[in-house]
Amino acid sequence: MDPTDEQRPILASQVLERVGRDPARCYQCGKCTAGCPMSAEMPIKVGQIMRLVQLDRRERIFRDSSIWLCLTCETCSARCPMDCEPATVLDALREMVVQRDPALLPVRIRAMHQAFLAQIRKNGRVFEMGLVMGYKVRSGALMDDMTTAPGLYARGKLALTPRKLRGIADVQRIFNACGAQVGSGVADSLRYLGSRR
Amino acid sequence: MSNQAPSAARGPSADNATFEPRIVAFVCNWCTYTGADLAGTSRIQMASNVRILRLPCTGRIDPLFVMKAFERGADGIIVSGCHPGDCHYIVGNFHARRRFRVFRELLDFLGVDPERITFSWVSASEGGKWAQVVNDTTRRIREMGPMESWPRASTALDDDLHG
Amino acid sequence: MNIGYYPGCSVHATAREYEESLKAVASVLDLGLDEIPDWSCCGASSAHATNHLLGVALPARNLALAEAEEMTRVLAPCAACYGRLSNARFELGRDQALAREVGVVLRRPFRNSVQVVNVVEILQELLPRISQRTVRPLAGLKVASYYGCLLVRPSKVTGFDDPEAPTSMEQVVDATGAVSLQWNKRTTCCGAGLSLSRLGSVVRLGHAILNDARASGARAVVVACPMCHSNLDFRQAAINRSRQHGAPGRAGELPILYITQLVGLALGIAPSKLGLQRHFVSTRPLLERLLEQQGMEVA
Amino acid sequence: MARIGVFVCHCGENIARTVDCARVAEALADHPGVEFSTDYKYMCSDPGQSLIKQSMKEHRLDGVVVASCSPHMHEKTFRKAVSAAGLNPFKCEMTNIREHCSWIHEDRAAATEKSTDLVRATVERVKYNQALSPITIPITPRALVIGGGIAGIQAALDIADAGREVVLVEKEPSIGGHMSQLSETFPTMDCSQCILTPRMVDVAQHPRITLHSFSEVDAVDGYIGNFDITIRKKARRVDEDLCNSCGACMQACPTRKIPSEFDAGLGTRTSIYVPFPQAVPNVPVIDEPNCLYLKSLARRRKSKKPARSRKPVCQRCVKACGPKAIDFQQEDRLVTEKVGAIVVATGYRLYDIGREQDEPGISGYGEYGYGKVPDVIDGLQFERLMSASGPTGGELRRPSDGKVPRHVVFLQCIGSRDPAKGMEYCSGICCMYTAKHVLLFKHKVHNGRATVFYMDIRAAGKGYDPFTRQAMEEPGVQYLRGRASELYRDGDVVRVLGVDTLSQEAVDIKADLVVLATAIRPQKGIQDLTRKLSVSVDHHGFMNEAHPKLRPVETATAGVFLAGACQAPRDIPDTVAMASAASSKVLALLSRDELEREPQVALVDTANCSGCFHCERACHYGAIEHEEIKDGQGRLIRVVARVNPGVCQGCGSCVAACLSNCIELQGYTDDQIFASIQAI
Repeated sequence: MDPTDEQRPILASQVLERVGRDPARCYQCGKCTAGCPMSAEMPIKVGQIMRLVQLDRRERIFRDSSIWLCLTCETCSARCPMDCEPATVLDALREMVVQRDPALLPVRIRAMHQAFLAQIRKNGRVFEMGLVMGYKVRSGALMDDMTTAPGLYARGKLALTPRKLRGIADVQRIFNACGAQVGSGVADSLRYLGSRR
Repeated sequence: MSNQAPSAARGPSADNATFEPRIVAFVCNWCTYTGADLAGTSRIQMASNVRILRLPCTGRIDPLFVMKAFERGADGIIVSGCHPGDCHYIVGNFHARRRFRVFRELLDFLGVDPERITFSWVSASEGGKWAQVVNDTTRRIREMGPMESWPRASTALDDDLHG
Repeated sequence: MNIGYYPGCSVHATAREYEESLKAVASVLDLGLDEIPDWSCCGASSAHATNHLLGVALPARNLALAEAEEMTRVLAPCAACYGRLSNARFELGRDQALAREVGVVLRRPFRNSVQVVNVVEILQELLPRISQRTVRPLAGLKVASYYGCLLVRPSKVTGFDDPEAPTSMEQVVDATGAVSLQWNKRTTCCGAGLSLSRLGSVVRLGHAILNDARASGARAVVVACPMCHSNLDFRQAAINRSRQHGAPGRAGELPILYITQLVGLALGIAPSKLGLQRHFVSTRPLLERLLEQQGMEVA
Repeated sequence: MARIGVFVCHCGENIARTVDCARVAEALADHPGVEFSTDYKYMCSDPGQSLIKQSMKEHRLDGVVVASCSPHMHEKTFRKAVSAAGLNPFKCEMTNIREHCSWIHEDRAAATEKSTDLVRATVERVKYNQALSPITIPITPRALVIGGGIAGIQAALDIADAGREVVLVEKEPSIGGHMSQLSETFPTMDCSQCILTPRMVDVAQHPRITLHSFSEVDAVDGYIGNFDITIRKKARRVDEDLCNSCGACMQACPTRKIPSEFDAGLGTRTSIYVPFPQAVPNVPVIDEPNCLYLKSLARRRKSKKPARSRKPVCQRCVKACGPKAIDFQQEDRLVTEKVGAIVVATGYRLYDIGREQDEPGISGYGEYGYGKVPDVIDGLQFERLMSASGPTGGELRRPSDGKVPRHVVFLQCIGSRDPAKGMEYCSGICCMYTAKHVLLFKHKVHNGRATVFYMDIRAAGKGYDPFTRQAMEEPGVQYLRGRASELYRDGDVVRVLGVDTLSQEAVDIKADLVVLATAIRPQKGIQDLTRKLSVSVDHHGFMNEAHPKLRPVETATAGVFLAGACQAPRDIPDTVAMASAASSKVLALLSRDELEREPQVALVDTANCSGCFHCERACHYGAIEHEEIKDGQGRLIRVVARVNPGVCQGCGSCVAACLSNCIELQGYTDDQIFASIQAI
């Protein structure tokens, strides 16, 4: 082992190990924050997150909603002079939360990912009506957007019944083999919501 | 000169857990040697298995040097010079590279795993990279185990080449 | 010419007109689309954001299916699917350990030999044919080409066009006879990732994009991504209603066309075959103006 | 039997902390051929050197091995000591047990064992060391200076003032370089041209300086003390001797809209022109691609049709010229010069943010519109807009509409410290020139606003920090820490999106003018010149000095020296200091009649040479000569290779290439190397 490894903040090393990008290279030029479309809404901006990773301040990052507001638009990565790929670093941070402390996920985000993955696991493809329903139930945001659903239907844009894959068992096996956690069933989510109320 | 036998505590039966490989590094005076100096002045710690031999340029390296080193008990070899285009002697490292491409095939033919030789470019400013080359090579050779078959095979070859 | 085809979930629902127009255009341009049998969802951002292995394995399943059919290239019209498939190909190419892991998960042979292309790329290849077969040049139609994120970023994954100053969509637009406009928000994100969970952000981002397009004099925005389309078309009413981000929409509604619809119009395909009636922002005024113009030209 | 002495140095604690020096000395004491072996606290100290000399006499040593630091540190020291004690210095070798052992290991046993191995290998090698004597070569007491910017001007004047002749080659029509384009200079704010032009005149009038302007170095042959230089004098088409610099030709020239190089494209010039009024030499040059007459000739040549009309096209300059100095027949001319030393002072060019780059691995700034956004200019253009001799007569007017900009945004580090663009180094001077630009701007536009995006302020020179502070504290000036993410045209302003990373406040500025502090790059085509000179460059194309600290103006090629920004980004004070340093090195060399060189060169065993000349192909220096072997009657028997010791640099490529094994590199012979390998 390289003895200098132990002197590095652990979070930065973990990120490096996960995604092969080294947050230690960041020299805080702020180009990522300046170009980030979500900066205005993020309590902790992407450049600050890079700094907090260097400082090993995982609590501040993980207890904040900022990493979940990232659109993965990759503008930061495209412009980073040091090739740190902040978007990839954020991928790693989100994955760490999902795997280690899913309770820290913001409810709506968690609900959306759950609904989405549940759809794929169940049908192999995303069936949007089911997705919207699943999301609403999971997030508790029951009435938002419902008004537009008939609009979609009228334009032939919503299929109301799912179409299943022949190879659905194949897809389900991939889910199991990957140990995917978030895509749990509706009942599970309701329990989760119930416990929060 | 028979009393100059390698001094590392390793016989043919050494088991791999305690096996400490002997590695000879042929480096150029201008880039890698100076880079290794920099590693020293920066106090970068590294494996102590490598013995450096200084040459003016990798272009001076005769493949026979490498075979001689294997014959004398080396388990691995490092050949390191300036980056392409940065050679102190302008193109010496290109000559070396061309020569060694042929040489690798010869080694393969002789039954020496070409993986036992590391080729690298380490500039005078890359102390850290030198340490990495040393550590990576040591780790790899340790995994490969001692070089056993070569001395026997090479004696015959030596006669051929020198004869 | 034939090419492998990965439709993606959205073109069978919200982006139905994208597939309709793509198929119509492909048929006029003699491009055969061989759909990957039994394809499954690419996992989109949900798999990618929560489980790295799943985020690679789901797209890899589809690439493996394509490979089994001896397809060398696969067209993914949805920019998000294109991004996920390209990313899987890229990561598997550079990370041997990951490739082994995915191999175990997939349980099917996979050499990672299939290239992934997007719609703009394929249209760019067919430019001479488009120009040749254009029967209704869209002369004078001022169009703002909107790339969004996923076609051009991250550029080392997609390897497609210049991430900051792309030109490919404009080349296709120019081939239809329409006028490509210079504008500034061509590659600015529309916020699709938060479309369901954070409408406020989507409205703010969409607002800036649509306003810049209008300021440049655009009569239509051209897209190549169902997410961009849904955010700018389906959400446009909400965007135009919003007043909290500066001036509201300056000139009312701005139609959002898929690039295949634009090309389809130039090739003389009937608007209904291109699904132009399915939009939330009506395309009728635009079509009427176009017809009128062409009528005048004929006369 | 050899009688070798081994001296193991403790280097205070530096070696002794991890290496058991006494044990190393002990282990070697019994080694065959070792007569004497000892250890001592500081071998390089006076008592240490005395110990070596003493022992050499006492034990009649015929070889010395010093185990201590890197030979790059003290090889000369110990060889001198050995020489003083009466032994050939090349019988002394060093073993590096500090940088390569004690400093990089912690395990004392392993480090001691490694040291012992290394010393043993050196002992074996020294057994085969031969006595070598230095080589002497005669010297031509003249110098070539390549580049007529401030570096070349300073070097040329220093050398010529000291009494040696100088040949100065400048590729542009006038000397002066970038410094002549600047308006003021930091941190004293004196006018650049006012301090530079007197020096340019000095060059022109100096009896010992031969100036070849509008010329380039075509070929370099020979070696230190004896270079043969071929210079290409490009066709100026104006006779330098006849021209009286009246300027009537320029008045007469009808093509007036050509972008002026001197004004960084912001002003215009005619096609027969002097770059600027104070040019040296003040002789115009005709710009072939733009001259109407030369264009018509080219067209005619292309169409191959016989000239329909004999009537000459244009040629108004010819009519206007009183002394008949214009000569359209003039062609490129090659002249040769013999010199003993070369100073390279080729300077820099600015990085361009455009999409197309001339070097793989470097990319432009798409996020800043690849340089296509109007009213986004580089620092040199800003200098011209500020200069009294510039296109606006020193009034700041922006290029698009000639308006005076109220809000100027300065972006630092454009192409600097940006590995993603392939430009990872700091250009060194931009913090300072941007501060200067800010102060100049505030001086000209009193109520103007300036916003500077910076990453770190690097202002370590004398008087530099107060200068940047002054700019930062100036009313109406805001320094923001960070890089701008994007800029684009919005109506008649340029929008700059950025963030101040200290407050995390986002900013969206509507700027009237944006000035990019673009990075410094080596001159275009520099690789071509460095190849001719056998000088190496780093991966950015800057020339490599022989040692970054101790030999900063020398190169690895003997007799070739560096001055200014060809070696790394440099400001004027550093450039001038470097030029004077290079001159003093040149003068030291030229003050002697002949020259001694290290004898580590290749030697051919002519008796066994088969004359295949593989070595000639392997030698990059052209050191291999053909030697004819004749019999008693003078008949040619065969041709063999011979190494010119003045040219040979001692790389050994020829040795490894030799098929008949008959070239040896003195100091690195096969015997020496095999002996080391045997022992290691």
